[in-house]
Amino acid sequence: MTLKTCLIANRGEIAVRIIRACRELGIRAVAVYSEADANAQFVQMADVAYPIGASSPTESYLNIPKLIDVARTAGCDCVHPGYGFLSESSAFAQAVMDAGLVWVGPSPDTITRMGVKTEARSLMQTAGVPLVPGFQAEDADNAAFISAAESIGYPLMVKAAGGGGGKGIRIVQEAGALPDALDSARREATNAFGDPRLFLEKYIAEARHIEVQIIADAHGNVLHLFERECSTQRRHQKIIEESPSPILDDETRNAICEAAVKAASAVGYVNAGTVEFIATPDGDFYFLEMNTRLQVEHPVTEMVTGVDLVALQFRVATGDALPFTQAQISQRGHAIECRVYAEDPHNQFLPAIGQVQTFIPPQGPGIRVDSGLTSGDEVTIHYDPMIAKIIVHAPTRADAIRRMRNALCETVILGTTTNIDFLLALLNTAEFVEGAVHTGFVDNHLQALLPDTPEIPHMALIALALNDLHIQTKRERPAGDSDGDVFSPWAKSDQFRL
Amino acid sequence: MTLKTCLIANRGEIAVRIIRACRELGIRAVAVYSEADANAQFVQMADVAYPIGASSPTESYLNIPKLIDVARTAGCDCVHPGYGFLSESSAFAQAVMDAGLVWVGPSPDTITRMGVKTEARSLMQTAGVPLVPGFQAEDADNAAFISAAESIGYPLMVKAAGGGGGKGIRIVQEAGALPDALDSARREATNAFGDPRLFLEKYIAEARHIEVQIIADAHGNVLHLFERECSTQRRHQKIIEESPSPILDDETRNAICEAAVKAASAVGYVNAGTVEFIATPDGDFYFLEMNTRLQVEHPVTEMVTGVDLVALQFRVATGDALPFTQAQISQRGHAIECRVYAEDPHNQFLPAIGQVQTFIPPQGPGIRVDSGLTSGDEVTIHYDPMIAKIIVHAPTRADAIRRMRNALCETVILGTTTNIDFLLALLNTAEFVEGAVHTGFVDNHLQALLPDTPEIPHMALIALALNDLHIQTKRERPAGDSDGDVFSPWAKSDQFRL
Amino acid sequence: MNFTYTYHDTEYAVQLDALPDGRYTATIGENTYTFSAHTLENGAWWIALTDSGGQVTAHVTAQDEARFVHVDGASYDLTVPDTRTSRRRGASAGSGELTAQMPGQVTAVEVASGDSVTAGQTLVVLEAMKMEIRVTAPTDGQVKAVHVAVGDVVERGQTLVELDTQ
Amino acid sequence: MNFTYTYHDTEYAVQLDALPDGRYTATIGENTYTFSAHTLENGAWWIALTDSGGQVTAHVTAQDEARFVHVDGASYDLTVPDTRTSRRRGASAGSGELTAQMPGQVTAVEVASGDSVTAGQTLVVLEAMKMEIRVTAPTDGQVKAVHVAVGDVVERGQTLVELDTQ
Repeated sequence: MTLKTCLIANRGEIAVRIIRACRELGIRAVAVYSEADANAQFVQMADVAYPIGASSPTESYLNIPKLIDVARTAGCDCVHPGYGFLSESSAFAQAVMDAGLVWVGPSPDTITRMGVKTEARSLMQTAGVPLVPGFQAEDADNAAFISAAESIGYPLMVKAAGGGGGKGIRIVQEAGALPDALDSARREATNAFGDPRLFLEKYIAEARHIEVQIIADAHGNVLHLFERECSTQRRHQKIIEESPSPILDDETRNAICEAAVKAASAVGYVNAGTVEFIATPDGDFYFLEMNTRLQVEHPVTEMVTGVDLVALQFRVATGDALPFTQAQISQRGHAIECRVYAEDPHNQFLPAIGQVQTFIPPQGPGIRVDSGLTSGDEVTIHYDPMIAKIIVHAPTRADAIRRMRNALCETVILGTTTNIDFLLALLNTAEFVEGAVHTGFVDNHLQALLPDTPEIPHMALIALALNDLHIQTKRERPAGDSDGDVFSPWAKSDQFRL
Repeated sequence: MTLKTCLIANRGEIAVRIIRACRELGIRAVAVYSEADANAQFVQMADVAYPIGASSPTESYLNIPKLIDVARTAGCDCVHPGYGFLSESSAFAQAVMDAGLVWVGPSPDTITRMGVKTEARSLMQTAGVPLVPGFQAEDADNAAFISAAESIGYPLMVKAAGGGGGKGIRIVQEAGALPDALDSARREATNAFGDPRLFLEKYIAEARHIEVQIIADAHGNVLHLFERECSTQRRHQKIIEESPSPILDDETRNAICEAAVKAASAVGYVNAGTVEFIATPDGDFYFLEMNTRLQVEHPVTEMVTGVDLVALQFRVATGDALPFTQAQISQRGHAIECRVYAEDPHNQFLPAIGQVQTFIPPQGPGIRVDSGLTSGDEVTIHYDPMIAKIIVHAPTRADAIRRMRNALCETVILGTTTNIDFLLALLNTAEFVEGAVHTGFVDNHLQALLPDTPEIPHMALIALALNDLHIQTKRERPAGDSDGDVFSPWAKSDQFRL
Repeated sequence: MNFTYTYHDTEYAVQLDALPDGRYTATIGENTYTFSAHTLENGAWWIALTDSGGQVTAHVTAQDEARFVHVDGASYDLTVPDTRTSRRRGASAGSGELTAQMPGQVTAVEVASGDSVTAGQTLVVLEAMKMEIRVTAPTDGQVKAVHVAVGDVVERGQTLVELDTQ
Repeated sequence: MNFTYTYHDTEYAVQLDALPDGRYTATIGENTYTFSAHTLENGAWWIALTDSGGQVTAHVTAQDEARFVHVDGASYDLTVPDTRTSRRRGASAGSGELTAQMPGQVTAVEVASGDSVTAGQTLVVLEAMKMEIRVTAPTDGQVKAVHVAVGDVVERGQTLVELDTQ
């Protein structure tokens, strides 16, 4: 079977990534877009694009009937969900299949079983994959959790049964904070996944986040594409990912990759997926969850293994066998990904909306940029404020760090504040350079990590003055917005990315 | 020893490439520029830049005293020559070393010996590297060549003893054309290399151009980084290069790579270099020449081997040993490079000068663009009209061809005519797809290869009309240049890139 | 011509003058620079110092009072002084108003007019860009007025809650 | 509004009209399109057809009579008609003048005034962009005048040699 027309049920950089894969495979790319995205790059790049509603995701990118309608109208024969949005919705996968279309992802049944984290834990236990000590029960109320928490011990984590991606997670240090954390996590989980169920896991201090990329075909071949380490996180949100992991020795690497293959095989997995593990300072590792979709950080795997994951997703979705064996896959060199966000590290990482007036991505050998916007595009309040993923590949980890520093410095993003100086500060820490960053590192050292306000170079002031002189004649100050509230004591607020 | 400040004695995309390597290695990059290049991207990217004269290369990029002056003034401790210009000038290499600076390239003696093609042939013969049958003699005049030609037989090639890169080469089909070819080649050789000496080689029909990348350190390690095939040529100018070669079996690949190592070892080679071979339809191969510098097409080797050649050039120049062994180097996937020229395939490939008003390089996984200009830059008459090198890397050759097609289609260059449609036509030939292109293929089938004038899509006309409507008010027609002469019978001329 | 920019609470004055030969001089504090300059694509400026041979390419954008500049591998965001901004900031701080730091939707209002609150207590929860933003009491006090309800979409700077802080 | 473009010797007429609702109609030959359109960055136009849902992003530049457009993965260069151009072209062809097709430097002049030449014979050699360009006689004839010497830098369109072609 050959696929001819694909509905891309997503937006932004991942929609662009999928459109590029479609072009190479000779598949027509059909985009859908919300009001906020009418001028977006992925809409321009698609062969055809359909508006599907208001900017709020529930009105557009989460609206299953509208998406199926467009797929039918546009004559699609398959649907790629990207990541986020409906990518782990078994209801959407089922609706796509019921419409007679190919779902570019694992089966709805697999999504359901791995998506409910509590069921996934049970499955993995049966399959003999090691699990973090924890507590789960249907219909557990706060009282049940509070009682179970006593036997697990603090600190512990509250997690959402229904989802992943850092949403609905709370670390609780002591018993007094548990009720509030349960309530808040439940609200977030309900909003994000429509599923209020929670479970508890022991919190492992100084843990490392290591995940294994899986690709499996419909002929029973379940292969791994080695690991990614994603321990550089702020509030459970990955910031920097890399492959290989700097801490795995060959024996542990083999063990963790084999455990991932075992986990995927246990559910009859087909298509691309990721098995996440938590590695302890003692060298143990535990199953965390399985993401039944493409990951944000898939490019680091593509760069070190030379494999095109999105192309493979389409191929296995049509029933093709994988074109390689496990023995033909190896890691070469070192790849690092940095996520560039429109946010202000100096102001509690608040998202920084606005028009990206200038976006000049870095170029050069071993640099890949996955982004979904061009100069003039708006970063809006409606979606994740990630502007770009910058990925580098170099012969060694030290080379890759140097390459990334230069790539970040070469990136020009004007019109909104970004986390680039924070990323640079992270890359420059002794801990990152030595590969010693654990998942709590960024949060524990946030104040020290925040780069000092740099001296402003006189050349910067001169360039501004030249520019203002240049536009003097047409210059006016409209009664617009201002940054004036930033330093007000009244502006203080607590925030976190979900 | 650590290098701190590098003079980049070159321009355009290769200067940009070297500046990027300098940044990653922590080396300050000093650019030099001619009048025509005052606004060029490489000048902007350098840490400091010095004007060195008029646009004519002899006034600027070929002016050794000026270059040495700048190197001293700017406090440089090394010089990278790029390719072309003075990269194979032993006089320049010597002047750099006499000024107490590190020359990022092989020794002047090596350059001289390999640069004089006739001496290189003698050396290779001694070293046991197979040679194309031919004729060479000091002070040979036309009469001597005409007499030698009789014993070699026609067709044969006239070549310049003093240089490479397709300059000063003529294929001569029969005896009557030899005198004119000798005169014309001698004039070109004198212009290009300041050396009028020529030699003859038997012309091998349907030959393939296969070259092997060498990297060698000062500790006697001479390694190869496998081959590139560059058989897609028009008038001896490479257009498309790839690695691996689609025709080599493992046995021949090993033999040719070992011959290259033997050739480089015979001259005590240090730094990066390329040994070019000609492969016959019968599976034989002969030494062609050795290029004692970085090649235009080095990126395809970087992509399939994962090695950073320019970084290695700096490292071995400082005396470092190579950081890998031959056994650690392998080819993975397939890489292709297309050279995008400002030239008009529909008008005898005449260079198309003018302002590149819009340049949007392609982006995406496995795509690398090495270019030296940005929107608004001029393509001038003074230098090679290459606008960009587009390089792709993909798991298989078929994948790489598809990726390249998309990359070329995604490339937007407005304001000058380019060879992109010709490159696409080449990629689409059955011969290229089957890996059957030999060095005469393009010239032999030029008329058939020229893409038909495509139908203009109505959307293109509509976009033009919209734009003209938009700028109607400010529209005027100055008494400028015109394309009107293109179709005049009087405009007919013969041309070739040297 | 004089220009003033604010960067992280510090004001910088630049005096920029065109010379008859097309070059410029700029004075910042005790430093004076002579240079030639011209625009490139993307609003970039190319500046070449006459004395040192040093050169930079600076990308610049200006919108309202905001100024962004990228030079030597780093970006800086500055503002030009605006008297209206200062007035508004002063007013906000004096009156005990808690304002939205960014546009978003109100997902919870956890206090009512007259409630006593302690420092750090959550007053209102906003959701914006997939983030939950808790607006908390900066000090102990009493709620004077609540200006929003669950489901409201609020603009940046809009008052959410007024506090009496004694 | 009517626009005419020349593409490889063929003229194309486009009638473009703005509709009251902000959309446009365009008529080319027998085809009429209704669409909405707006500009993007880099001079690009975004065109969405009302009927088919089809859409394109077209990058466009215009300079003097030259027009460049990139759409659907391919570039096209066109011209707008210019009466001066046609006159000049006609004059050139009628008078037997051989002109430089691009700027360059004369590296050889192989004929002199009065010489008889045969079709294909090299008259002048130019070097430009590292290329040797041989200007050859288009037909048999006699050299009427040589207007350049070795070392001259010539502009595009400059007359090099005049021929009498009987």
